[in-house]
Amino acid sequence: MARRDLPVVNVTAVAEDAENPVTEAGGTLAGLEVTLRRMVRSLRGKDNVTIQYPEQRKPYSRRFRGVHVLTQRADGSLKCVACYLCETACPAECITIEAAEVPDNGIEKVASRYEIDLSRCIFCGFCVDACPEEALIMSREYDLTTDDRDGQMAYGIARLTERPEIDAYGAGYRPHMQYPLVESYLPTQRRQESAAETGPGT
Amino acid sequence: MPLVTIDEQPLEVEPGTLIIQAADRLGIEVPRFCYHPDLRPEGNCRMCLVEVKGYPRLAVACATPVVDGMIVSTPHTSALAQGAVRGVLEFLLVNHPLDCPICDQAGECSLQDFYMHPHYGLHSSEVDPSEKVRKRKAIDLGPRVVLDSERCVMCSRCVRFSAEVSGASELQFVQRGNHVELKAFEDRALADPYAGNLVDICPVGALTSKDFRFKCRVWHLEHTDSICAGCSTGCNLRIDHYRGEIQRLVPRRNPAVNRSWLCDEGRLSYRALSAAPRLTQPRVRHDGTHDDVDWEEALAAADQGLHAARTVGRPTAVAALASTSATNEALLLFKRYVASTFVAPLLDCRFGQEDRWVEEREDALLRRRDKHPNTRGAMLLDLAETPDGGLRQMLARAREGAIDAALLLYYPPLVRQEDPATLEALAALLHAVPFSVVLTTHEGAWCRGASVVLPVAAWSEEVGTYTNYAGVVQRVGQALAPPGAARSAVQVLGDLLARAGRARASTAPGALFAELVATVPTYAGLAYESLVSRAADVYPPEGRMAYGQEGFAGH
Amino acid sequence: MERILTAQAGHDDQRTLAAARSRGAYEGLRRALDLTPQEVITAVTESGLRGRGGAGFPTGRKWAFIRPQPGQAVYLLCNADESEPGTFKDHYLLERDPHLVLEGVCIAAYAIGAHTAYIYLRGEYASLGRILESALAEARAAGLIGATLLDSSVALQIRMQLGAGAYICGEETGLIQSLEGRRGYPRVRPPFPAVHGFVNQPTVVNNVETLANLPWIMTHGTDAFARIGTEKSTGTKLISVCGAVNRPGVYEVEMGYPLSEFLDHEAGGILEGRALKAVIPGGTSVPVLTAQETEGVTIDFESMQHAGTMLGSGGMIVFDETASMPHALATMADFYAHESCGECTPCREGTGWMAWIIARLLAGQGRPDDLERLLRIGNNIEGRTICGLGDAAVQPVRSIITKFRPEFEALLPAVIDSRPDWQRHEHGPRTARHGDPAREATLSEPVTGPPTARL
Amino acid sequence: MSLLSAQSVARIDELRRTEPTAQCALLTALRLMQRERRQIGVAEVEEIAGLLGLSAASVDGVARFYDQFSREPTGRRIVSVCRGIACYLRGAEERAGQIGRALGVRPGETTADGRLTLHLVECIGDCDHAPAVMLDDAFLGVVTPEGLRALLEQAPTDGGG
Repeated sequence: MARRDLPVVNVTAVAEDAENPVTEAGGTLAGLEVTLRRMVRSLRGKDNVTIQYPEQRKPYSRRFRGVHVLTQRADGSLKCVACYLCETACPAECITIEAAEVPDNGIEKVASRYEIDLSRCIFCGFCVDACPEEALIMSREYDLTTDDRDGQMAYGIARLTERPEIDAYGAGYRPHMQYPLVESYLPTQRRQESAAETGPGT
Repeated sequence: MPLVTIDEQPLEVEPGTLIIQAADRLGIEVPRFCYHPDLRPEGNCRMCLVEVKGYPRLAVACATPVVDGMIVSTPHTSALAQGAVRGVLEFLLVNHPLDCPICDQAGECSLQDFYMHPHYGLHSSEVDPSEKVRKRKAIDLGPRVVLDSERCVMCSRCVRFSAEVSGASELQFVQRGNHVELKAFEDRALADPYAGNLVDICPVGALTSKDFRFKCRVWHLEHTDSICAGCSTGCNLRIDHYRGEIQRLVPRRNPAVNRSWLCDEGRLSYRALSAAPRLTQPRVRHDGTHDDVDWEEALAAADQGLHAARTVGRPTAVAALASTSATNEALLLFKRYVASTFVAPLLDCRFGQEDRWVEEREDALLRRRDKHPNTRGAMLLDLAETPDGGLRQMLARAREGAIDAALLLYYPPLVRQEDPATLEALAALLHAVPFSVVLTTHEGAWCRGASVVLPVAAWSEEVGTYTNYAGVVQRVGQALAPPGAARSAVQVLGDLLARAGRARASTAPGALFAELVATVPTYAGLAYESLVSRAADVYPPEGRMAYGQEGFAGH
Repeated sequence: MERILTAQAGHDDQRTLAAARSRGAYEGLRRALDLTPQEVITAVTESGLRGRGGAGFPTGRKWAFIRPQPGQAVYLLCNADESEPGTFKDHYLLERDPHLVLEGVCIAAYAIGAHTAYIYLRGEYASLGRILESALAEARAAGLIGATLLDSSVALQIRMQLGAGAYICGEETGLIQSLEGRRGYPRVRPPFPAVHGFVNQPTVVNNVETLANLPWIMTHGTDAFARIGTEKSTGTKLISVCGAVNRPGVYEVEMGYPLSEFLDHEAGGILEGRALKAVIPGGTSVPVLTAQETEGVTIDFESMQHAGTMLGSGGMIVFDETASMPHALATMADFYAHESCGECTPCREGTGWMAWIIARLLAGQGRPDDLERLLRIGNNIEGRTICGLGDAAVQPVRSIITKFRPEFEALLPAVIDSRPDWQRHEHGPRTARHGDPAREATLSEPVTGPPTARL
Repeated sequence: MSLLSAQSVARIDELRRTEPTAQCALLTALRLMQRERRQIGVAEVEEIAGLLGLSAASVDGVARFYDQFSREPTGRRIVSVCRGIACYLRGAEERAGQIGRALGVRPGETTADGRLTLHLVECIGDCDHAPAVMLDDAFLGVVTPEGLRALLEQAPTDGGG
């Protein structure tokens, strides 16, 4: 029987030993040592692990998959040609596209409606991977809050392009990030470039 | 009969069969652009090159007839043929714009299908976009077709269709070499009433449909096989729908009825369904105005009203008129209800002269003068027996006060406008009879006088069978659900039968068709299950190019 | 040497009927009419006459394929659409001795039982067309051709059709299509013209020179003809020599005549005593021969074939040492790209692509693998087209590049970025693969600093 | 009012009757039209389509297959310089340049006054006179720009067809 082999402990002895006040205090202080050291250091203003969010923010990875951005051509027109590949790839089925025809400029198809329901979006980035035109990329915008779930979470073309937040957060994930965007621009860039072209004072 | 062996598979074929047809029968894929089972072979795309034992050079499967003992190897088994086909596909892509993202053909494009096939494609391009020969894009060819000559592979299917089949000859190639371009003279709008077929047979995105343009991507579409209800030809077609809406109609190949073709009127007939507002709720007239009611109340009202007319017991107290756009099954129940409920009723199917027009063709290809899909079926049910019977006769009798009640089953035509005289006559009839029950699909001023209006399913919303002008019985498919509370006519008539104390008929399509076969001698031996059209060939087929089961049907 | 085709062509009045008849014109036709059509076919078969248009198919056998069904009309089409670059032999015959051609047409038509014959001249030969017309008018007026051939009971209408500038219409089915008033798109065979030809009737298409041999065969007999030339290539051949020779022109030589002797003797040697560089013996559609390769080659079908080329149309193009083969090839490639009818894929896209690449090479923008690319494209065209134009377009490209490769390699830039345009784009590839070092680098890139738009 | 001379219309009608099919007359009809109108434009295509009972598209397709039919009007005289391989070897390019300069017109173009058009054409089968030149449909063989200018003063020959 295995039971016979078990070591026998004298419980009373252990209890008596524990009752020794010195050992008790020492143990407690020893346990508190790390806590106390940290307390002193932070009271003296050294090594703050927390930051004052939202006033202060930490940088996120350039590959962060945040709220989407619809890019534009140099002339400000939408890069998206409504090929529906993002909608097809989307596992959350949160993208809605309607196509329209434009007088042929080589590319006769544009998206007249482009909507991402961010309350359903799972930010998997499949849509960006699927895009053949770099017309849809992701930004690093992450704090997506609203007081109205129904209306405001569905971003249309306007909010997916001209969105001031993007400048602050910066662009996020897209395929082939090691190369600059090809003939695709964020609104800011375009404004900067056109400013550069027209030059200061104009 | 010659015996041919393709990729080690033997097959016996009738003399004159082309290699490609034999391969199709064996289910061996031979890639092709220019070959079409209903057009004369021209052998210009060179995609169907195969190795034939003993031949000095590769042969085109689409133009080489089988001879006895022939041994053929397709790209799937012959490295030589595979190399050739890969080369041809590379050539086809040399000057192709590769604008699939904005091309409506994407998803059902032969170029895409072949390129993605490891035996023919997946090579990397050696041509700079800057080196490609540019041609004209988005050329407006009238109400049906948009031409993009950059995407054209010069297979000449459209040119041949226009010259051989529709006879319009509105398309031709111009220029030479790699500058060859498909062109309608001076880009004039195509006047061909069959122009829609040009889009179907184009294996790439050169000719696309203006009606379907940019509506939705083809891979989203759901498909339902059905029969065109535009006229009495009964062309086989496929309803392509998405999110509860019909997006387009495309022909299914049936050599016995419409080959691979469909007229533009039939192709666009689905638009008529949404042209006028639909009836979504039963209505009963209380002192002059129609009120929406539930089915229980509506059916009760209908039954009581008709019961009253029945008890008058006077001959021809009831006029019963059923449109020949109704399915055979609906007509069967209609006839049974009327015949079993009333004494010597006026029972007919003629709103106009359907029974005469069904005999007349409107053009050389498909269209017939009678714009109802099931006139022959109604006639086989003896619904056009009495000479000069029908709506006019009923109206006359009603004006004499000889009719106490009317029961109408009416469907607005899907092509052309309804003849105003007919609608007037209907309205007059409803006003002339004390009590009337109307089963129909759309709102219409003419049925204001009806005592009870019962909303029924329209075409594409119910199953059943049509019998075309030649007596070919074909199955109709249900793509969508009837709007609101509308029910299939079969169901409604079944309920009326039940209320009239007759044994409630089974409204299962199979069961009803069996009764139909028992009733109509001409149908002897037919089975509902075996009615599925022999058209194994659908264009555009689900994600594949058109395959022909039958041989080239010359004419 | 016995001259079969050009015996009378030297006389300036040979165009007129009277003069021509005084020199024996239409005697061959008379002899033919004494025989049955079948006997004529047999005679021509035994004479070993082979088509002079380029393919060298035995004429008698071609005729023997004609088996009209009841109610079918047989047509003879005389192919005078002489468009092969460097070829002008038919030009000479039509201009100098039209009655010889007409007589040949009559004999062939009689042999195959055709009551209508068309002479299809290329559009550029309109002036020769007028010569032929007046000759024909004379012959009609004299009752030689028309309701009756000579005094026989055989009727023959000869019609003329001018083309309008399309090389492909020299291809027999292209010619038929053109004659029917269509685009000159060649037809896929089977069915062959002998079964479904002009307006779907049994049809024979013969070259001018081929037909011009018939009168002599009829007058001098099968054996006499068979004795001339070599065993498999009987008779004589018109050689139209041009390019870097002192005496370009048309010469009738006996089959089997040494090529080098022809160049030195008839052609008068190379221009300005330069050295011979290359010869294209049968129009641009046949492989080129280097100077060394011409050694021991004789002018006949077999010897040419043995030397890896073809007698073709007998349009001999001579290059001297100063000629730049890449530029010459560019000229030929442009020709085929321009003349490809555009019906079938490999020729339509391939000829244009080859011409583009050669132009790129000459512009100093070639890529290292362009020569291999050209050969590969050639292999993808050859044997996969509806008609012979595709094969023809490949011959000069392949033979000149392989035989004069250093000249082409000299055109390749020393260092060159051979990536496609979009890859050479400064923005870099749009299709990075996993494992791409550049990509991996970005993965490990430390993220620091405040968030700003970085693209 | 026909675009064609009565004689040409008669010729076409005769061909239409005697040829196996009406379309067999198309090439000749186009040649006549090109000679008389110096172009195959929209009106010309429709006229011929009407004469032969063909669709305009098919006539246009044929017209725009052959080099000698031009959509835009050509000059009254046409100078064709051969650029075939034989003529290339004998300096066709320089010759074309000289002629172009002498006549004040670039290859492929027509003088402003519509007097003449200069074409660079594929081998015309006159290689023994390389670099070969044609005036309308007459073979000039080797000709100097001066000689050509002199010839241009003379009346045009019958344009064939």
